[in-house]
Amino acid sequence: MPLARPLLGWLAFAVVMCLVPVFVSTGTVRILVFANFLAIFAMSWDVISGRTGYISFGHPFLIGIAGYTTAMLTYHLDTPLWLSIPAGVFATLVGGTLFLLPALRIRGTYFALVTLAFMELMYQLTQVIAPKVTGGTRGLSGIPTIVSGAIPNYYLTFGLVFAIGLGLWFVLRTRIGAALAALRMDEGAVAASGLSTIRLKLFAFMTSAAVAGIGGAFYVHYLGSIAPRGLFDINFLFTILVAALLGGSSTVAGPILGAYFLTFLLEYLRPYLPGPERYVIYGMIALVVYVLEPRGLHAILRTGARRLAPLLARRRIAP
Amino acid sequence: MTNILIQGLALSGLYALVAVGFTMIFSVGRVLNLAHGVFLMLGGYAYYTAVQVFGISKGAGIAIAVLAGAAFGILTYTVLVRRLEHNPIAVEISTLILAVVMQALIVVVYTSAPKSMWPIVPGVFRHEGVFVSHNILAAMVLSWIVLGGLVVFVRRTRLGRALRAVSMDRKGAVISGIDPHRMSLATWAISGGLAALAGVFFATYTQLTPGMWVAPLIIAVAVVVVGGIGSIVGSLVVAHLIGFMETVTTTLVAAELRGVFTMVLVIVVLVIVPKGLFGREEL
Amino acid sequence: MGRAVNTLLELREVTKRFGGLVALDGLSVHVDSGEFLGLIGPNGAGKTTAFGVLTGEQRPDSGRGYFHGDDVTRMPTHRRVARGIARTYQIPRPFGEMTVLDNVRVAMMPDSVRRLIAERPPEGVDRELLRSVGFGEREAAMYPDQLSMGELRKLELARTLATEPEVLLLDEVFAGLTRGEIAQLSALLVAERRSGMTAIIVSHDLRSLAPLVDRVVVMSFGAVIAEGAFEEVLDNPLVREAYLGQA
Amino acid sequence: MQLRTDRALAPLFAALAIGVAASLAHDARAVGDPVKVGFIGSFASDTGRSTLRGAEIAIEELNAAGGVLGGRMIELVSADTREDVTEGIKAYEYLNESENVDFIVSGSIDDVSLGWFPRMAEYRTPTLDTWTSYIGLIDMVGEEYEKYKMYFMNIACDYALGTLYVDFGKDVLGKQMGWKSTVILQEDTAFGGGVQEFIAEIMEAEAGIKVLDTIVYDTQTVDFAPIYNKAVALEPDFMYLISSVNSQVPSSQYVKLQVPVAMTGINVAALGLDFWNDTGGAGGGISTLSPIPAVGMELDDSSKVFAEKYRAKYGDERPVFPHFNGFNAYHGVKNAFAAAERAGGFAPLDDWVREMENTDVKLYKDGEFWHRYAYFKPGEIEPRTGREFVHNIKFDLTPPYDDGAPSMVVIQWYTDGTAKVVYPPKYASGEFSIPPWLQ
Repeated sequence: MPLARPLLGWLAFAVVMCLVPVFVSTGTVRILVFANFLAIFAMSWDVISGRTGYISFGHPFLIGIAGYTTAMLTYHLDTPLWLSIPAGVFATLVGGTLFLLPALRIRGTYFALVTLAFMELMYQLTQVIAPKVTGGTRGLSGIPTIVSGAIPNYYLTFGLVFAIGLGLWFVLRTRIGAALAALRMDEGAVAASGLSTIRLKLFAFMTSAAVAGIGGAFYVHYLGSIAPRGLFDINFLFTILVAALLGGSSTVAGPILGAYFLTFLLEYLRPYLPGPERYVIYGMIALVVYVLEPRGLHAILRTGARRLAPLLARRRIAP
Repeated sequence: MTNILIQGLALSGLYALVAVGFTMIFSVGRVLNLAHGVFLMLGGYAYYTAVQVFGISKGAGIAIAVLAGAAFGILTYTVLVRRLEHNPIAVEISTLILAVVMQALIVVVYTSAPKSMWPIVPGVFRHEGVFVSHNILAAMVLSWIVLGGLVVFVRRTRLGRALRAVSMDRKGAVISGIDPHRMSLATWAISGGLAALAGVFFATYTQLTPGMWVAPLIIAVAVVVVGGIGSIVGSLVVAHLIGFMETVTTTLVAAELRGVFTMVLVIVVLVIVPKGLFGREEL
Repeated sequence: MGRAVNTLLELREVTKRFGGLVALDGLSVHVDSGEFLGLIGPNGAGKTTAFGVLTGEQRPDSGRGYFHGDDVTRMPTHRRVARGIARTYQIPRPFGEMTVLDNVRVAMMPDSVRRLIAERPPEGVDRELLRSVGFGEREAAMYPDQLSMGELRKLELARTLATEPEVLLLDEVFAGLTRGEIAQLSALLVAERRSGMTAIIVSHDLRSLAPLVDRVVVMSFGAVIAEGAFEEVLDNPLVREAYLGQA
Repeated sequence: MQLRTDRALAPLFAALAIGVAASLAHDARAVGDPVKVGFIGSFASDTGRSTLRGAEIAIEELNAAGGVLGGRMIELVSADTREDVTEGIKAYEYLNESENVDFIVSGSIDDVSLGWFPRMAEYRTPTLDTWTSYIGLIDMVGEEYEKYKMYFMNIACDYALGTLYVDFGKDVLGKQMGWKSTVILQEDTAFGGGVQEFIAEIMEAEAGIKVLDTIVYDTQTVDFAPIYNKAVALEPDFMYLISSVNSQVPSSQYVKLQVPVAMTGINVAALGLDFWNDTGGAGGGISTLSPIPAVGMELDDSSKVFAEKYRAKYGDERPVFPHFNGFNAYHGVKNAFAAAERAGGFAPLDDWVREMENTDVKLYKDGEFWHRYAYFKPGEIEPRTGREFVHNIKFDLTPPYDDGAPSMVVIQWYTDGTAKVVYPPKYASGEFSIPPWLQ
């Protein structure tokens, strides 16, 4: 199996991204930090939805569980971060098993709607149950941060993206990735091949939840605040989903690509369209790209690269 | 008790009206239109613009809203949905993106300031300390008429029977000479018009804001999912189940738990009876 | 040909309803080790449902299923497959976005997430298996939508063989095939039979089925109406009535 | 094993990396000569626009007068929050990291301010908030002064609003109207919860009004008929609404249902002149507490000038008249620059904070004290509440309000579409009234 070429790609990616802060302003670095978080969430979404075909409309639910757990632990109990972040991730794993429950019986649209209901329910619950602890509608502010400043945060979050991305890539390029893809194509035929579909789903959901949990916990400690309206929100869900799909689902590079593309699209529109028009253009571009190529930028680039490759090769041969 | 009965009936009627177009599209095309809430919102804004900005009569305002909704339904189908029809998930995602785009567009045109509208039917019904606005009673009566009309339409008319045939067996319908695309187009137009009509009532009852598409979408999803996706009668029954549940929760239990119970109902039904309480998938 | 001593796979008094429709009505059927059994009957007789119950894809309303004498009525599909029950589908169900080779590889996977990640896939076995059903390198790299019906049926067979089964449940193996393809597939099945495989074959193509099976069971309305050697069963008036009534 | 999707990772990543690098390349910028002011808030809400326009007009005036800090021009940079917490944080980062602003004026709503609050402490950018009234922010400044001292709140915090509101209950609802019982309708938000706790506690003890029940409702509630029904069944003399989110719904349904019990309270939708049009002319009889300078309040000369410029500049664009925070942004930006002039700039921070704390601008109307822009200093105790309000605008909770303006006024909408202040008496120009169908 040719391993060298993709690994070279990862290496080039790491080198370029590590050098980025040297060349760009801190403002851009700050934008990249958000792009990194979005990349983590999109990768997490893709593990459930892109790979197995169980479309999750409730990913903010998973992210929020980790975020709220670690936020409340540190805010109220002064729990150290090395304890509260794993606690948050663990809580998300429990939440992930909640996703498995409907996934035993339903898929596709129905599954998407249950997870959407999970998110809506969580939004209601953070406000109704013990608003003193969750901070109610306003949320909590003044949550401790891990490092401060744009560049340290950039390296921290890029480290997470790289570690998670490479980890996922290594795991999903093994036969488990093919098994999950098979699950997406025909669940019955997977069972008839002698594989436990429940076990595969559990693996995918737990992996996705763990990534969402890590992302969510670090996200909250980066923001320094947490509020239900920004989190359990259709617009947040929309960004995650579109990042994964626009980049190219069922790949590892796609969601990262999509997250960077979307974040920069929005930020680069800011100087020209500071107001609400920005979101119209942003949404329209996302819509057009998605409708024209549902397999995403990943596919567009790959086809482009494939068409370009022979041309480049010919040029090299020519004197 | 009378107040729960009257108010529950009224709210349920509104919910049924909100959900019916959503049901039709799923039933005929097997896709979920996550921009359904936007159809309502457009209806509301179109009516507002016609009646409260340009001072056109209410009847004309309603007609404009319904036409705008139907036109937008047709546009959504031909430009967006038709390309992706073979992939229901892609339709859901693209209509979700469309909803977010439309929300941004409304913000640009109307700003995000909430507006409230005059009731279409002014006045209040009072009976032994119970009060209900004529407007919501009108919405209730209208939803019964619309739903009844729809049942008659799909059972009795040629177009309706063709729609029903497509909803039951798409391939079979194609073989018997029905063009499923034209049927889908008709469904999106009808659904858009009905949603806009529901939007006028919904907005006159609550308020107009660019974020108002989420609440009716959640209602439609809850009604349709619990009722069994695609069943008109099921939707009607469940709209009443949810409407009454909300009224009872608000009146007797605790008003802040209103939304929580609805979401719990959705989750429980989907996990235990995935096909819904009236699990047919035809009109 | 005498009956073998030990029963491998068996359904006892199985009833299965879909709403008001009774698909299986107290069905009892068995196959012995090393035996090739033909399962025939008019459309809607319940043959495919019987397969579904045997593999655990459908749960019976009453009655039990046995494999090697063990009660497997509540055992999930993947565990039955692991123990040696494999099936093909009337309409082939390949993984559409995977090559022929990858399709077979999925069927060869161990049922363990840890092993799927940690172990390297066995080299060569997959291609060998494809060769045994007559696929070369060219076909291995093709996608299912590029295959003919005959090749799809061979792929299905290869996938079942990849699970190292003790008993094959083959649903309408000859449907949609050309004469040549039928001959090829029959040859493969004969080879399997010689190597001691057990199988239940559902087919409408009685002429192709006849030389392959030791015994036939005729189903109608979810129950057995006749069983025995091919020729004697076809002479049975009940069978004639079932088929003619259907026609 | 190779799937269709997992190929050619190398060129992909290379393309990705090159793309990012290329798109970032043109980012280098020089810090210009002008003083940069950042605005953070929603571009599409009346709230955000009021603050933005207040700041715009103040800056125009300062520039027209020859600039600031030795003749430098002021440049305004705006960042949209869309009233979304995450967007708010991004906007705050953008203003600081990409635009290097010297000072920020905010029209953010509560949770958005809470969202960027940690960023403010990190960048140490002087920040003036004009809409958020959450006491939690003021308490954070008091508790961790060193960390948050660059924050000033140019509106009386909700604790102060509530305190004065009890007086309104006592004087008007109790004495004048003769009301003895109420039912509180509270939205299910942190704001609602905080105010409710406060109101319920004091209403009975200080105003002699019995709270029969508190109905907490979900902010997404579609139908208020059951809630009003339940409240009316308890036969209170009036209902007390606490609503900051989706306020149009309860208030318009109150009017449409002609609920047979009077209602007053907090209704954020009714704070601006556009309320009348927004309700289609059905807002008569609604009254609400408002921070000052409120709609319907008679203005001092300097504020009048601002209001006229505002009208001239923005015409019929929403909001047609600035909300209270528009005034506070206008005066606030000018005061912040005055402090900067005294301190020699916005940096060093300590100097500016000191001068900002020394700000004391008193506005007079017809020779009488009208409004004051000054801020509570650390350690300064507000006499009536007996607590600190570090860096909150100075308010006065006891008549005759000479030590600062009152923390709030009550405005009343009439059926002819006008709004007037009805409390406290010193600022009143109209009478508290009940809806026409109850008269």
